[in-house]
Amino acid sequence: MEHDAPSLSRVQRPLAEVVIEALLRLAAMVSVVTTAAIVLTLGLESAAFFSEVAPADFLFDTEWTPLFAQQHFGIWPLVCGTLLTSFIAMMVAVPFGLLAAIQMSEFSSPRVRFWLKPSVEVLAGVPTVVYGYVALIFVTPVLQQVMPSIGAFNALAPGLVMGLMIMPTVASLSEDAIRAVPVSLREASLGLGVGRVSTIVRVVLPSAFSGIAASVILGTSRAVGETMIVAIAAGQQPRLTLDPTVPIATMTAFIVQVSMGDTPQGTLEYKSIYVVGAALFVMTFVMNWVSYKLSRRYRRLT
Amino acid sequence: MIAMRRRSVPVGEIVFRALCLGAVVVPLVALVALLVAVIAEGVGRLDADFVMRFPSRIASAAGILPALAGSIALVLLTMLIAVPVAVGSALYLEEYGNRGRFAGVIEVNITNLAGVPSVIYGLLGLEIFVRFLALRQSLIAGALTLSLLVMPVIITASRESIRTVPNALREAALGMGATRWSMVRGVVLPMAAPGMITGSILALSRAFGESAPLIIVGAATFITFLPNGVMSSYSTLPIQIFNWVSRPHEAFQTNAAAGIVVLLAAVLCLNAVAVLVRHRLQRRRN
Amino acid sequence: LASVLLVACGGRGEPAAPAQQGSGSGAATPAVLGAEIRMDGSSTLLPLSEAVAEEFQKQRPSRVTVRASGTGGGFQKFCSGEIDIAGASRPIRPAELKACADKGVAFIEVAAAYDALSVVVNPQNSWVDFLTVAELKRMWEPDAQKRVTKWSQVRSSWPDEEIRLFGAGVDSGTYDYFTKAVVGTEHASRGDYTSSEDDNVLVQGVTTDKLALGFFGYSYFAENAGKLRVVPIDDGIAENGPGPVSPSAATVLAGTYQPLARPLFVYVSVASLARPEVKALVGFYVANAARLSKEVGFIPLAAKTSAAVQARFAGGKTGTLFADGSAVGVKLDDALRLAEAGQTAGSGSGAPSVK
Amino acid sequence: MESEQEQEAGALGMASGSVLRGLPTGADGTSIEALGLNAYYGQKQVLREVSMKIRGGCVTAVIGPSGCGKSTFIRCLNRMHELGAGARVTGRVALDGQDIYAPTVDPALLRRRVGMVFQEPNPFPTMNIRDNVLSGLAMTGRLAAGQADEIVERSLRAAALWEEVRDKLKEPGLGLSGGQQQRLCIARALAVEPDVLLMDEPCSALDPIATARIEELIHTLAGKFTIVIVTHNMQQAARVSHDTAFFLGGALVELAPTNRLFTSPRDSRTEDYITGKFG
Amino acid sequence: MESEQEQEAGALGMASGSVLRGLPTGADGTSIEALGLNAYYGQKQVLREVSMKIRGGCVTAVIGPSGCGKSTFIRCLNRMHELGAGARVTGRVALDGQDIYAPTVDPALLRRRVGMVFQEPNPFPTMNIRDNVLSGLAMTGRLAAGQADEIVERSLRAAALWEEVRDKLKEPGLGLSGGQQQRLCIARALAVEPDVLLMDEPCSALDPIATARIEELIHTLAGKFTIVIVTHNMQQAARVSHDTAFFLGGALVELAPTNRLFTSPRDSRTEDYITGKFG
Amino acid sequence: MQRRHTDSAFEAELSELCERLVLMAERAAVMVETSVSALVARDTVQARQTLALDARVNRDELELDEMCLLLLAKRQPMASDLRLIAVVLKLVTDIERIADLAKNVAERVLDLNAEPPVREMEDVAQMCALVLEIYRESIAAFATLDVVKARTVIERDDEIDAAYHTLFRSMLLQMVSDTATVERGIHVQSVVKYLERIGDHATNLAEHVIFVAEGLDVRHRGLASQEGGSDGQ
Amino acid sequence: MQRRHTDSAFEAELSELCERLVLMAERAAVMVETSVSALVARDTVQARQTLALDARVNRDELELDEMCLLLLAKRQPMASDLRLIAVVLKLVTDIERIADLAKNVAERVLDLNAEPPVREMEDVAQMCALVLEIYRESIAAFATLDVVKARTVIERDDEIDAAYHTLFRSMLLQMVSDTATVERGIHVQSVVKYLERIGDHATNLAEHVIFVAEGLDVRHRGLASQEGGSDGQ
Ligand SMILES: Nc1ncnc2c1ncn2[C@@H]1O[C@H](COP(=O)(O)OP(=O)(O)OP(=O)(O)O)[C@@H](O)[C@H]1O
Ligand SMILES: Nc1ncnc2c1ncn2[C@@H]1O[C@H](COP(=O)(O)OP(=O)(O)OP(=O)(O)O)[C@@H](O)[C@H]1O
Ligand SMILES: [Mg+2]
Ligand SMILES: [Mg+2]
Ligand SMILES: O=P([O-])([O-])[O-]
Repeated sequence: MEHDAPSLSRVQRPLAEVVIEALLRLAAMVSVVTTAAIVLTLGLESAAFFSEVAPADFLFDTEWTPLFAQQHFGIWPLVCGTLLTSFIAMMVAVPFGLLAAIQMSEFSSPRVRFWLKPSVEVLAGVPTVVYGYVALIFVTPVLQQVMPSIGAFNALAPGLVMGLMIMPTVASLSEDAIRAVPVSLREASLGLGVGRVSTIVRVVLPSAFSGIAASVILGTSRAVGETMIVAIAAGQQPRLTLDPTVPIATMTAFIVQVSMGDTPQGTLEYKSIYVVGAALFVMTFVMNWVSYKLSRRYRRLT
Repeated sequence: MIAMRRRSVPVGEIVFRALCLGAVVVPLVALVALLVAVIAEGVGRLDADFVMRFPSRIASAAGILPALAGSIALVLLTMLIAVPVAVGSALYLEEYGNRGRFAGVIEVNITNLAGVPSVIYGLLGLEIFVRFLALRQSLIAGALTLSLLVMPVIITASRESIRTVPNALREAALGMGATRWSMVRGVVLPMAAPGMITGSILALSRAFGESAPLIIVGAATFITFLPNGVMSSYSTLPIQIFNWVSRPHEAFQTNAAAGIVVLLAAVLCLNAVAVLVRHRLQRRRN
Repeated sequence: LASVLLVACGGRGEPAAPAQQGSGSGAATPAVLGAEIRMDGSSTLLPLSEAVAEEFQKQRPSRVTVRASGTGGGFQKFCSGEIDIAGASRPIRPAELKACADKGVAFIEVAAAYDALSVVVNPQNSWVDFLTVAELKRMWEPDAQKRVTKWSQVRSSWPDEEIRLFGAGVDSGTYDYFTKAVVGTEHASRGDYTSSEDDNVLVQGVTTDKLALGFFGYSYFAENAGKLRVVPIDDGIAENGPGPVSPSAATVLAGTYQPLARPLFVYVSVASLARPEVKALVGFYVANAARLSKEVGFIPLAAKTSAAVQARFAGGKTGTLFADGSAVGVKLDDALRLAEAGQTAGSGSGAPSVK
Repeated sequence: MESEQEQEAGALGMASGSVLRGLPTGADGTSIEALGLNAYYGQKQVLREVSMKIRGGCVTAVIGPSGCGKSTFIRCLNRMHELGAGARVTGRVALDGQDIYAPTVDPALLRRRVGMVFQEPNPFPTMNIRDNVLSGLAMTGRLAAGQADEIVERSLRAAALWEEVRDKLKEPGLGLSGGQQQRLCIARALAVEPDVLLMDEPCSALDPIATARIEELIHTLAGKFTIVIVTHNMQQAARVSHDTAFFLGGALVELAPTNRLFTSPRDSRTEDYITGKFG
Repeated sequence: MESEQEQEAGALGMASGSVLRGLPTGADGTSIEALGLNAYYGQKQVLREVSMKIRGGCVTAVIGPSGCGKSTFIRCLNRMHELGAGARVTGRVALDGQDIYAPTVDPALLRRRVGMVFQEPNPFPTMNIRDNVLSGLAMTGRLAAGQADEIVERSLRAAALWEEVRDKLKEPGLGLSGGQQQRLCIARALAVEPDVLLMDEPCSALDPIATARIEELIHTLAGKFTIVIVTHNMQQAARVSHDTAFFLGGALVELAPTNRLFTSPRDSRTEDYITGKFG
Repeated sequence: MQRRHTDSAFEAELSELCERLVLMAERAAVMVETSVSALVARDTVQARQTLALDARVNRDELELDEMCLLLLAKRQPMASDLRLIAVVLKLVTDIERIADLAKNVAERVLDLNAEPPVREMEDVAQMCALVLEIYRESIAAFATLDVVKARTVIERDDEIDAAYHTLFRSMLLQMVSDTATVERGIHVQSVVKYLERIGDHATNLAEHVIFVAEGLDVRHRGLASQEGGSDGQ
Repeated sequence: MQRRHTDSAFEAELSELCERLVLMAERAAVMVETSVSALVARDTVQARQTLALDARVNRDELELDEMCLLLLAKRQPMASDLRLIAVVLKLVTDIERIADLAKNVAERVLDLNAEPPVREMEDVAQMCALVLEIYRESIAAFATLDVVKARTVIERDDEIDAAYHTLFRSMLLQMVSDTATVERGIHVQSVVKYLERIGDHATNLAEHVIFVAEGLDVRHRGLASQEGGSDGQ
């Protein structure tokens, strides 16, 4: 029975295999290194910042004037500005995004959806500097017609435009989540004699809930991290207000504002943009993480 | 027998559908209005001169040549750095990395990186490339920063694309005695390429329109020349637009609008290409 | 691939015209251009620097970048040798002087033009007729933060409405100068106002807001004169002219627009001057500053002063005339005269002398 | 054809008490009759002039090769077909004589009378077992306050699931095994008290044990409901049904008592199909 | 057990020329022997002390309930099992007496001798038919320049596909029907000239016609190759194989000549399984 | 068969099949009993009753065949189930044949009753009792799939053969000695022959029981083992 | 059966099954032929040959049964295929029985040859030729699933019965007239009876052919149609 069977043994793994794997592993490390570098830079500069400023001031002061004579380091005005614009943006993005997602997944033929989805996604692809321009040049004047008291810089206009920008994120991810709801669930509901709207509201949307929530949180994270629109159109004045008609400053806008004047390394101003960056990073990180977990859940669920 | 007669017209359904339709139509109308407005504002300025000229204090004489050239150079450089690393990284994670706890960490890590605000990358680039590596405000510093920024986009797209390659194909290749790399090169890469290309183009488009991190790592606002090397200073189209938007003179707003038309044309073209590639990919898969 | 796509797409809107020679003629031959000339610093001075760079480019193709990080930022880079030319809307400070000295950076200080810091309000603002320096101080001093928020708190006859302030960013020389001139201490002001390096933010802010008040360089006012109303300033010093004075070339040159008139400078690194293209550029700058100043909204130096400056540059005189930092109200001519008399600071005190 | 069905069912020599023949039938159940039914997807015709009578209270199996229109046919019986893009129907379907395609008929009301069970078990993932059972009533606003518990128990008992889930009614429906999930879906369909139950390959996603349970359940439901079941497992059709309809290319080829159809089909196309002559 | 197999195969009363018995066997094909084989996924043991001899040149079918370790078993035969995360093997598998788990054995070389065909037809979508056939050789860098055409034709002929595709070798493999795709995959596996062919439910994704073709192909391949086929269709196992192994809970319960196993199994667990007593 | 089929309907169908077969077999047994008792009692009415019973057994045959076909079509039976159904297909023929033989006996009875009695029929009745005992034994073996009982049945066939030969001989002697009895003697011989055939069918039944229970085909046993080695082409 | 099975192996197996059955039937026919020709020629050797042939037919029975079981296990046959296999399961019993009857004839031949000739056997040979013709007709009907032929076979069973009765009567008369011929006469009557039985089995075969071809069970036809109406519980 021993016909000359070819040997199954080989002395060594081919060198090319080893080299390629090493190279690829190196590439994979880049992202880890990037995260580490972000944490490290933000962390080190923030630590330096807190060696000069009491963390309590940072957390409990209500004014943010690190560059001025009367220095205050309360992060809240920036956070407040950030949340205000983000909130306005989400007030636009969530209803529009969600309804658009329903329109695309439930009421559009595949052909229409084929054109609709990329068209809507174009809204997210428009460079933010363009949106900033639009907010400042087109939207604010329109708003001033309606509300004469609104400032040339305000939270409302960039918020609205940002909502337009984020809407596709919400729409697209929600649509994915809604479409991931098996057709059979809809049919099961329709087959029970339930109407279409009830089916969508009571069966489809709850089933897609975690995916939708993930999209909303991710959208919020985008809004929080968005820079140019608010830098151009929101004014650059940190203040603790919920009034959308007055100029405010967001965390990102502050960073850009300081960066536009080339800030000398080592100064408190320099450190202050890093500490704001760190706060921004933490906020978005938490949101991204929650969104990730939720989206994983809907993938598992369906 | 139960009656099957309809009792009333479902008003709720009609309203709901109208709302849904509105939710798609209104933003698209807004987009179109925006395009029309910007074009109306900027198209008058748009001519060959505008594209071929250098910036000027006189709005009507100003052009976007160095900004456009800078953008192209920057984006190409970015792609040159980001695509190989990102694709390699995606390949490693999907094809080599053992899918244990570590992979979960990387997964979260990359998802998170994709959501980190761009200004943070700016801060990172400023600290690491501009200062620590002393690359100053050069093209390469900008490109490296943007690379880090777009890498998660490409990695995610590539991984998704790699994941759509059925495991059965890998096993088929391995089952015929292929080594891992020959399997990856022969089977996975050709199949995943369109997805990778789509992701890369979208990343390209994103890099093209990005401005915040470049402000932080120091793109120039007024530049009289075209980049001639990786250490060259540079400006980019979005920065130029931002610069014009920031000028109190009306004529410059018009310039900004014209610049935006060019920028949008480029970005929308890139998006369209990405959609087309994705579409062909899907058609091939059916 | 990407670049082909990019060019193809970008070109779709444009007729494929042959490269026409515009203002950037000669740009197509970068090989002969030499190294970059980096200008940075004052954003106030930016229009002038850009104009100079642009005009110089027409004469001699070269690689010039102009950034506007603000005067302070500019000096930071200048003293660490990163840039060749720093624009400044105030004289160099002692600390910056020392930084330059530490790094071995010698420089020539060139006065470029005058600027008049302009305080502006919205044209619809009917109540502000003029402002005294004391009133400005009340508005802007650090203690005003969170306290002086109503027009009526500045002058009781004014309306009991919110006052919205716009001012230059803290990196700018404009800010430094304004605080020193108005508050008395450099870099001391309230923090709760819209502070931006981006002058458009300020112009737009005041243009569209009836309750706004802002200050910035004269050129920005001049460009937007129709949308803004400049406020006359009364410094309360009789010899600077009685009563409120509005900024203009005349009042500045006459020395009556005080304390907000100021000279603008460029600082040139001596080391960079060794490069012919830099030397040529600065020479061009000095020679054309007057003409271009007028064009971009600055107030040119008087011919006599200008000649003195050119002479100083030609003579390679290093160091600053203002070793003790910016002196509000000091007149440039006086300073130059003093310098002529050999009492220049800087070359002796800090900077290594250059022959 | 109708007459043949009934005649044969009665005339067969075997005692009707036999287990092998012993599927109960409820002669007075709701009957369905298709008359010249055509169905289309856009330009494509997928049902051609289908005329057949489904006996009330009986189980009718629909078999045929993949793509022959089985699913489409039963989806025409409760107007689910028309939900697809470009889907269209001509012809008549009469439910106890009433045309379900008449313009005055509300499809939602129709579907309450003609329930449906699908290939994959699909309990609503966001609901617990109890809510799943009640979902049909709750979502159509017909759930009377005090009756819920009774309906839940009755439906689950009817679906032979009560004993297995009585102690975990508040747990999510997705926590059940595949076969239990499918019975839950049947319970859900039964809760709205339909007259007819359509089942589209209800066992094809289940393992043999779960399949056996569902088949048993169909046995106990037969007689109380009119059941139409699509299956591509001929043995299953032979096991669970009184009548079997064989479709080919969108047309009805043969409808006959099940026991006859699988041992002695009349039409040579049926013979060819069930003996495996496809080529 | 081995002796029983061979003895029975010879001793059965029926003439060996009969079609019903007529699977050719190649007595000198490559044999495989598992000895005390255990396989694990992490902590979970999925194969328990499996010892069985697979006769060279014969078709051996592996049957058993879902999750009993059928796939795992055949994946242990060409070391595909170890590709899974946390997968581990102990015990011996001898290919013609040579231990394939010896540390010096290169799995890639092993797999060239022990080919595999999977459940879903999986031609490489980016390659045309010709390249698919050649892919194994190309990816292992063994494709000699002049031989390509000959190898393509030989492999496709062996997979009974040549006549159908000879005129469209440059067309994509995915353009073929499911059954043709599966035969293409078999051709691809044959191109690297293996001695053993492992098939994991090769027909479960195919329609009856395609299934019949593949079974026919297995008939013609039997004798030239040693074939191990996993199937959950007992009838299929009965149709295509010489020997059948029944697995339960990761252990081998019975290995016997196919004709005996399905009509008169020895082990009561086999009897219970094939007669449908699972509960 | 300790474990039950997962599909309880299948389980029920299989046991119904067995029960129906046993019932049919018992009907045939009754026919045999009645026919021989008619012979002994020269009871024409009873003989006619036997004839009438045959129709029922015939219907049993048709129905059981149909049941088997349906089970094969529905259930894809394997192993013992398959053997059982195949065997039932064969056994109905045997049992129907037994009924036919009983009918034949009854027909002979009618013929005999038309003539004067030819002899005492006690010994025939005894043989019939033996045949019935063995036949019923085989039915019981089938009902319980009792292999031991089945083997006994097969062995006891010799007893029947012995009884047959005794009776056949005795009748022959009578016929040779008295020509007048030839025609009636032939009828009696036929009856005895029929009983012997019934015994053969009982043996068949028992052989099939062993096949169902053990998967072992014991028919033509001697022959199979004789030839197995020599004829393996 | 114009169209072929998609699975050509199944097709081949089914036709092999039919061929094997036809072969077996033909073997049985040969046995019948030989045995009767031995009877006519008083040829003991030929009679023994017949006996020897039986083993082969017995093996056929076992093998065909096994083939049927395997086909049922492998192929899930339906409709005509299922009917065919079920029928083959039954027919092998019939054919085996025919072979047994031929064997019985041969045994009678041996018995007869031990005595002087009792009468001319030409008429028995004629009856045998008739039986064989009809039997072979039924085999042919099976091989081609020819329903028309099958019906002819069923109808022609009466011819056999007529021949049987004629021969039976003639032998009876001889026995009554000559006591010495009683024993041998009984042997001859047995042979004639056996031939009649073979005719019955041929009828069975034909009935089954109709069942396979048309799905129509024509056994006990008169009875079924008689009772169908009355007995529908
Ligand atoms: N949404 C659709 N759009 C277009 N054609 C369709 C659609 N759904 C089904 N079809 C086509 O209609 C025909 C009938 O489909 P149907 O689903 O009724 O078949 P089926 O008999 O149920 O098949 P299967 O056994 O595969 O479920 C098929 O040819 C199919 O391709
Ligand atoms: N990647 C894996 N990780 C952990 N457990 C696994 C993995 N793959 C399979 N198993 C487990 O190993 C056992 C055997 O799996 P295997 O795939 O060999 O079964 P199988 O008999 O082929 O079943 P099937 O008929 O469903 O294909 C199962 O219990 C399964 O749950
Ligand atoms: Mg279907
Ligand atoms: Mg498996
Ligand atoms: O930018 P400044 O001129 O104000 O320093």
